[in-house]
Amino acid sequence: MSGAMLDREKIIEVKDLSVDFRVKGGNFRAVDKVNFHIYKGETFGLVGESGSGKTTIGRAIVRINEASGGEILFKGRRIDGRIPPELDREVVQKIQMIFQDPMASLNERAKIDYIVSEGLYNIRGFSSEEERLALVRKALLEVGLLPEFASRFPHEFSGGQRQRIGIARALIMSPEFIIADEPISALDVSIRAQVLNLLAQIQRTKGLSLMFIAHDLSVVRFITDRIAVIHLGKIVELGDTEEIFSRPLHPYTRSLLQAVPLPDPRREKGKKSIPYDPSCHDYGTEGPAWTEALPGHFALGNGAEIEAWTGRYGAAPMPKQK
Amino acid sequence: MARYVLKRCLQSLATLFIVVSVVFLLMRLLPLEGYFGDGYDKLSPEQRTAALQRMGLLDPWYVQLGNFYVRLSRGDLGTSIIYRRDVPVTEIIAPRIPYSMYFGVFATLLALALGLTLGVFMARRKGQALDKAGTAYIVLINAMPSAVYLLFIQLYGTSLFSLPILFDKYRPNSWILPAISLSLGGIAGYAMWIRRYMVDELNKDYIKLAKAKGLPEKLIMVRHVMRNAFVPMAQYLPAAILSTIAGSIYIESLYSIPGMGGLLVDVIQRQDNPMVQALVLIFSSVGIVGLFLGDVLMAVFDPRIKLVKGEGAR
Amino acid sequence: PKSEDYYSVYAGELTTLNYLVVAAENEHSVIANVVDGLVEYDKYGVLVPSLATEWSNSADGKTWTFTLRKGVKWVDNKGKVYAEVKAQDWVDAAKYLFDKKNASLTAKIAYDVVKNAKAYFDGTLTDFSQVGVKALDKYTVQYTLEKPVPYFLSMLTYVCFLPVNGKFLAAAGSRFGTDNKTILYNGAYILETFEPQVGRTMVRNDKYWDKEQVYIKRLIFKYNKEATTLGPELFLRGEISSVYVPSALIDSWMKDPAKKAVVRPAETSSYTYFYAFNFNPTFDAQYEPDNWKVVVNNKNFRESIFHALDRRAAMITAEPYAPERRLQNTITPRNFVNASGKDFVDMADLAKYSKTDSFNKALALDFKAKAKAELAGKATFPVKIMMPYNAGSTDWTNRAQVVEQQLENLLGKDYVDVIPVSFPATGFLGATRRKGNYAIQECNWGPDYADPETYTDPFITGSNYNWPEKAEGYAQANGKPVYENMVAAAKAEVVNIAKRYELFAKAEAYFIGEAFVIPYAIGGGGFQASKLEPFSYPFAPFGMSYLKYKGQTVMQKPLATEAYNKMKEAWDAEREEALKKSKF
Amino acid sequence: MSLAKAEKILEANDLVIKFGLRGQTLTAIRGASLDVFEGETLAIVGESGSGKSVLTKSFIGMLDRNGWVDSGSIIFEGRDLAAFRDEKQWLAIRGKKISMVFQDPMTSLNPLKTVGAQIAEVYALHRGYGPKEAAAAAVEILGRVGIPDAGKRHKQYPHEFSGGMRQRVVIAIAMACAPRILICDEPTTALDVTIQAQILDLIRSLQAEFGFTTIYITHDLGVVANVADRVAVMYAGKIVECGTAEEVYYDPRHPYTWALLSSLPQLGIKGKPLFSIKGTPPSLFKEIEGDAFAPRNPYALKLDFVREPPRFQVSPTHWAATWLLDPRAPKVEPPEIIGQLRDCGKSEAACADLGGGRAGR
Amino acid sequence: MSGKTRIEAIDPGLFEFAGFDENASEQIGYSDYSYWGSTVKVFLKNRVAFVLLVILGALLLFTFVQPLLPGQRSPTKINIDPATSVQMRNRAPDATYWFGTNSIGQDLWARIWSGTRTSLLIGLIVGFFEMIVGIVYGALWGYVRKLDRVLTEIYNVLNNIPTTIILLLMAYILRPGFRTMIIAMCVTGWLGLARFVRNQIVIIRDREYNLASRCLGTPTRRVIAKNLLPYLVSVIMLQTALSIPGTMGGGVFLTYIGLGLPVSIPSLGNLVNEGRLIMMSPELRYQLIFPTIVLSIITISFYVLGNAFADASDPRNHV
Ligand SMILES: Nc1ncnc2c1ncn2[C@@H]1O[C@H](COP(=O)(O)OP(=O)(O)OP(=O)(O)O)[C@@H](O)[C@H]1O
Ligand SMILES: Nc1ncnc2c1ncn2[C@@H]1O[C@H](COP(=O)(O)OP(=O)(O)OP(=O)(O)O)[C@@H](O)[C@H]1O
Ligand SMILES: [Mg+2]
Ligand SMILES: [Mg+2]
Repeated sequence: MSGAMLDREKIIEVKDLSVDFRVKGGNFRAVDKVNFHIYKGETFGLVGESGSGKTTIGRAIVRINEASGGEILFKGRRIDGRIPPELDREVVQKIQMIFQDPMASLNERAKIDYIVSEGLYNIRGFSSEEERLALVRKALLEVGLLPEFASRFPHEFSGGQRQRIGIARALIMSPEFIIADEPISALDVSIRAQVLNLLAQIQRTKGLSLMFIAHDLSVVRFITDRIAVIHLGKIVELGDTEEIFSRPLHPYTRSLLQAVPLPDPRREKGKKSIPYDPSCHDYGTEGPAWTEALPGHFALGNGAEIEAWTGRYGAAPMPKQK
Repeated sequence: MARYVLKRCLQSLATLFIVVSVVFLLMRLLPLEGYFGDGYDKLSPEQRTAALQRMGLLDPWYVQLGNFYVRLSRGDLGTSIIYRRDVPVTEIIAPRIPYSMYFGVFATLLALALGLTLGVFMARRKGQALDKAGTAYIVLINAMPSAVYLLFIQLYGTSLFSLPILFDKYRPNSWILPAISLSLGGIAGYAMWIRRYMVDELNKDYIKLAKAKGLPEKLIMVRHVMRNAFVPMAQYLPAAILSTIAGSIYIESLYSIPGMGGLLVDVIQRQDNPMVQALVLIFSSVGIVGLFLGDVLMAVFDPRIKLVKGEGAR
Repeated sequence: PKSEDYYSVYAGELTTLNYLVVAAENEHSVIANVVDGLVEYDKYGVLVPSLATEWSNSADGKTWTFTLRKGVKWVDNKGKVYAEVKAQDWVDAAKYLFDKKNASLTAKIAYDVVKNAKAYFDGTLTDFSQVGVKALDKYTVQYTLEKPVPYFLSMLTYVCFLPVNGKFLAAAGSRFGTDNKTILYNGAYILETFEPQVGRTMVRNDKYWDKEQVYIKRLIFKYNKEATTLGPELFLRGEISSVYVPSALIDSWMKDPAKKAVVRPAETSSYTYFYAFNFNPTFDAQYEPDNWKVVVNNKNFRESIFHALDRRAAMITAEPYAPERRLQNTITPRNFVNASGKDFVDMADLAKYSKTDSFNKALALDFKAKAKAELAGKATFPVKIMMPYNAGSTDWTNRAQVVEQQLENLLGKDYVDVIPVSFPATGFLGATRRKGNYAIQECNWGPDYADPETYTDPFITGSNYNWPEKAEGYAQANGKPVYENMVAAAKAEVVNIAKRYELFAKAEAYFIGEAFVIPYAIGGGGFQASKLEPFSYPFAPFGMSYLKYKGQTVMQKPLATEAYNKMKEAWDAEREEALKKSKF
Repeated sequence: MSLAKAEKILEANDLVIKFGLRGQTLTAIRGASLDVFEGETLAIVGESGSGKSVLTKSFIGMLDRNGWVDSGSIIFEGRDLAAFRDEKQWLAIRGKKISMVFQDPMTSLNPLKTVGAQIAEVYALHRGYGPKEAAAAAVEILGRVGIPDAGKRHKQYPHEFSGGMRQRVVIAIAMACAPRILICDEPTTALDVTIQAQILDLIRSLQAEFGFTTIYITHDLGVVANVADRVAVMYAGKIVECGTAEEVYYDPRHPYTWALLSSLPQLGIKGKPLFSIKGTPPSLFKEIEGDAFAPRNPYALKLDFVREPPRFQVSPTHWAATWLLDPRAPKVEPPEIIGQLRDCGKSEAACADLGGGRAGR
Repeated sequence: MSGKTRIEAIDPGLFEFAGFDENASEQIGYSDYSYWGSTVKVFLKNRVAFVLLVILGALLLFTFVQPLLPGQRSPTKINIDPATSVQMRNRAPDATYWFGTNSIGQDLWARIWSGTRTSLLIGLIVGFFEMIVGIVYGALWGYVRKLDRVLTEIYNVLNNIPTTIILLLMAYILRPGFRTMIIAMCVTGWLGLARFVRNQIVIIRDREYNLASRCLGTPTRRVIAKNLLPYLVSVIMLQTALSIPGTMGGGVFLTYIGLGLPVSIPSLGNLVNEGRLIMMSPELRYQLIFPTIVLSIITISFYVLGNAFADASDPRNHV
């Protein structure tokens, strides 16, 4: 599997990305030298607790947040910093974002019609009004909404429907890469399922690449192929989804995993949460490094740690490369 | 913090510099005749030149501006050229500040006390008679020409309560009406804003928690809502107070209060440049300091705000 | 006589007390009471000794020598004696006055007559001893003039001939006269307190040489910017002793018997008001200045307006009661000067105008017809008449409308189109008259000294009133217009005063006859409620004598109109006597 | 704990709660009945808008201004809370006897007052403590809810606390007067999973310590499994199923409960669509005929559209309101996924895979 | 818990599956909502506002109809008493002169309506101008971060330069008149609105839906027009509604400075000001009271209507 992956086309590459925010005393580093890539057609999960920098990474890719270090490549071309207008237009079209809060991410004073076709106006993605209307229809139908909704206002919709409108707005641009930033955490269970299904289905049928941001591992497991776990602006672990679930290495990942509540009263009752305590690391003598601990499974830790973590699963760590 | 203050100060100084310079140049655009008032016709051209020379108005503008700043750097605001010829500007302005200040502070306090009380009660009894009456008052104050009702207040107020018409610093009862008149607008303004902010605040989630705690409504109002509603007002308060200190043109002239009100308009019309410059300097500084204090006050009341971010909400 | 204290409100604060520089009435109203000059007027307008006890004029009329009163003291605002008034004080004052640096606004009046003063002012002469002011000894002042000036004595009551203590002046430096502590007093009153924008108090000067003639002990002035609005109310509440009743209120006061009982006419002044035809139109093209130039040079056109203007209708806007009291048919007002018992306005041809109202419907229409005929093809009708008014004055604003409608109704809208244009109070004259930015405008002029010459100034080349020298067809052989030659002739007559006046009257009559201006009114007037006794202060139709409180009393009750009129009659009669007896 | 012996602490009977809205009347609670037993943790689940919050808010008299209890009763300590008309009456209940923790810790605290002061306020109010005593008590309770360094941090402002810590503060406020009932209205929805787990632990341990009764509101059945002794499932203003946690998870009877459980991503199979409830809840403005869930229910009977189902008792502690339980109804097997859960309840091995969408390998 | 379930007789046919229509369940509950419809509805519910709207409407209609009515006098005509051929000064209201005459005999009735016309026109034009400039400036200021520094500085400078200086300069340059008056009022009038709009926009500019638009590459112009301004409709309307009456009374100072209207164009502000001068004499007070009443009615109406509209256009109040 990992062999096949090597030749897969990378749609997004993030190299040593750092994002700083200017705050009181000086700079606050929200994202710290993050590395990962996303293959064409895969769903990539980004998990981590609130404030760990997930959104910031996503926004850096869509260029709402400025990268203060490192680079972001889209299909091999650098898209951070100043870019030529043609590329800009392409990126605007090809990379789309779905937002967390379906209540806040739709313009309440615009009709669905406008909201959905807003991107089209910007890239002049239609030649006639009829074509635009047809595209809107199609997009609405794709996300399971009735075309006549186009003439209504957002507040007439339920959360799930609104989130689907947000998805339609992204889809109409025929993007190649979608960043979904916690698209379901503001929704209740039943609607959550609708949206998850929709995303999974779209990703599959259109062969899109998807970056799925969440803090709930159970959701991420359902939808993603690979996962990166991020903690305080640093990616601490990255690998295939099932690999991470079956052999979590970093203690933070493990704490995240066990925190997922199970719909099983008997087992849940006995459960005790194990919070992640960063002081469990001993980086006094050797600092952590980004290591491929197991094939295709990276973790942030020093040599001793990696050995201990992998040893737990009876596997030997990957030999050091480079 | 210190860096922020320094930065803000520098920024303010830059603004001040631009304002003062622009005003300086604008004043120079006014026709030279204006410096002679009605005496113009009786003067010979030689006399006019002599007078202009004396006022330093015959130099090129940049020399004049340069001179102004050189003198300013020495703390010298110059002497009045027309308004009160040869009297140092500071000497003219200084004695007036206290009057406007006393009235300003008193009226502001009165306005705050009455306005806030009214607003709080209006918010508590939203939609009820008191709220409606308060709204009517606010509307009336805003809608009626103040020049009319202020004069009525003066005439009937003084005869009804047998108060003196003119202000006399030695007669305490002559302070009453002007201070009240001065606060009328403020009362309406503060009542309106505090009411609006309180209604906003009442819709917030933490009120729910306070209620769930079992706090009676009165305590919620007093301990939570009022204070929080005051915060957005805090930002504008210093500027508002400072601007009342700058004096009210009309009220001061009605009651003969020797304050700052109308002084600026007066000296601009008479083209007394040094006076204009000094007043603009004072008023702009006051305005800019008001903005700054507003931010500081906000930060004092609202622990979330630290005076750090580059762009404060101005 | 016994007198109460005097209370008053005022709206304009003093700009300075430096009497050697200021020229405005506002400041003079204080200065006149605190500093005395060489001579003064009595209550009938007769020159009497003041600080000079006697004086003489040289045979050539150019040198005046004054002997000073002894023991007159300069005191400070506490009444403490500073020095004695001596001859050198006049020399020091002149030195200050003629120093260009000090930018005195009254210097011109003095350097126009005093020998070498102009040269000294301009800097061409540096030796002050050559200037015609000298202290011959401690008590003798001598003025030498450029040429004989028959009215020189009357000039001496003006600020530019007041004395100053040189030592004090030097010590005060640029602070001289900036407040009540930086001047010295030798007049009837001392400015005891002076708080700008609050008020001022004048108290009787105990060291005054003529203090028996000063009856009001204290004059208390309070500042109020809205004095015109509040004054009447303050008077009714008994807080002030006198107030001017604005024209807007006069109706209602007259209707209320209680109020009517306290109202009386206010004195008129010697300011002269006239409507000027502009011969140098520079106004905006939209008002057709070229067309105006054509019509204004047509005498018939001017006459048609001259006779069409209903001055009474216009005056009602300012003086709704007894408008006639202020109307005047000449430029120089009646009662200004007289010679051998004959008032100036009754001399020569001027008598023809002074007795008849210029407003004459039939004549106006007559001239209109003539003008139309003459101007046919040369000018377009209706003629646009751009008439500026001062938006700061309600009366003027009203008057502009009245005049517009009155002229248009009488002459027909096909003939004239009067266009009132509003201008701000600040810089009003600069924007209008002085620039020639008008067609017809209401103008005024105040006299500087007691001679009809003073009223010719606005119409002489170099002035900026209405440029009559540009009128077509009036140039004479010497290139000067007729009027100016007539004035020059009058000015040259310095010995025979009656003759001189006669000549001036002729010139003025000519000027009016050619309809260069439409005489309109005298200043002052209106109504006031006042406890001040009228006709008891030093009277003069010019300068600042009439601003003095010396000799006046504050009565228990204000005078009503009738009582006032009676007093006026009596005064008029007494004055005639007094003038006859006067030796100057 | 044995529920049979437990005392009823609160009892809502046929509660109908209405709101006036845009001139119309909205019936948010349509005859809900609920018993709460002393010392238990009762979870109320249901999707958004089902009326969970409204129901519990009515227990402390905090309905929004436009709402009122139309009929029914709420019996607590022998008094009918539904009959309270005066705010003053509530003051004896609110905070003192029944406390509430709200969903969003970010906005539930007054941003301008120190955390300590906000807690101390409760002590001063309900216990009559003096300022010093109250402050000390606040520090203590802060420590109890697991705020490190409580002695110092009580002087800080809410914004200086993280979301999880703020929620602890809110819980501390609710706990301050040792209430008999603690209502937690979605206390962890806004928090991320790790913190959610900590908060759940905290509530549980506090409950063990203080022995209060908890009513827990959530729409996340995973969370419910963690905390609840009993579960009430709510739909469109009605309780549709109620039983012990185990009964509801392992043997759910109402199709709505099935649907809720099925849509858990933990139960989803990778590559296949997750089960989801179609459509939207009914408009509460209209009179609802029959079973409110019927239009979205694939198992709906024709009867469901005309007749409201009564309660069918499944066990002494378990009932459901669905016609499917009527003996005359066709037998329906719950969906397969639900079956898995049941198996899970029986053996550990069967649910080794739970905890995330399993790979469809 | 209620123990037994009563078994009643129910048609067995009903115990059949009903079938399931996915689309039907997707329909949304309420859809009869229209934004403007609700706005109007809420607005009309405010009875005071409604009454004032009617009054204002009638007043407006009347001001424009008045000159067409029979027997109306010109507002500038000085009426001469034929008996004395003197101006009919200060005539108290009577059958001929309904509101009396002023101090030079002009018909106050005609003047008030003509003044109302002028003032309203000025108010509307100025209000409109202030709205445009204020919104454009405020929107750019609030939304385009790069411009913040510059626009803030410009604002601060303009805000601190005494308006009197600018007006005085204008008075030297421009001729007084209708146009000048409007220009003078517009010079600095928009500053307040600009700042207000800016503050509002700062509050909403970082909402997620704006980020969404940025992601979609929506140009600033359209973000402002479509995403930001619609949210400010209510407050902008309120501000504009308030600036109209503000402008109506505000001409007095301009007249004083010399930028006022020529006498041939009466305005309410000037009428009130003229009236103010004679308010000391009770029997002339009608000259003050009539224009003040009209001015106040209009001001109050705009004020209340502006507020009512702001409330009504806030969807939160569509309850
Ligand atoms: N504009 C900003 N200015 C300053 N700090 C910011 C800004 N945006 C984000 N941050 C900080 O950067 C860090 C990362 O934020 P980010 O929103 O990326 O976290 P997240 O993982 O998406 O969290 P959540 O799950 O709450 O969405 C946080 O500490 C946040 O406070
Ligand atoms: N103040 C109110 N005015 C009108 N309707 C209201 C009001 N409060 C609640 N409702 C309505 O009552 C119903 C139940 O609301 P409630 O808040 O109890 O739902 P919930 O189950 O708590 O949902 P959530 O999970 O979103 O909190 C909803 O349809 C809601 O719209
Ligand atoms: Mg995020
Ligand atoms: Mg809820």
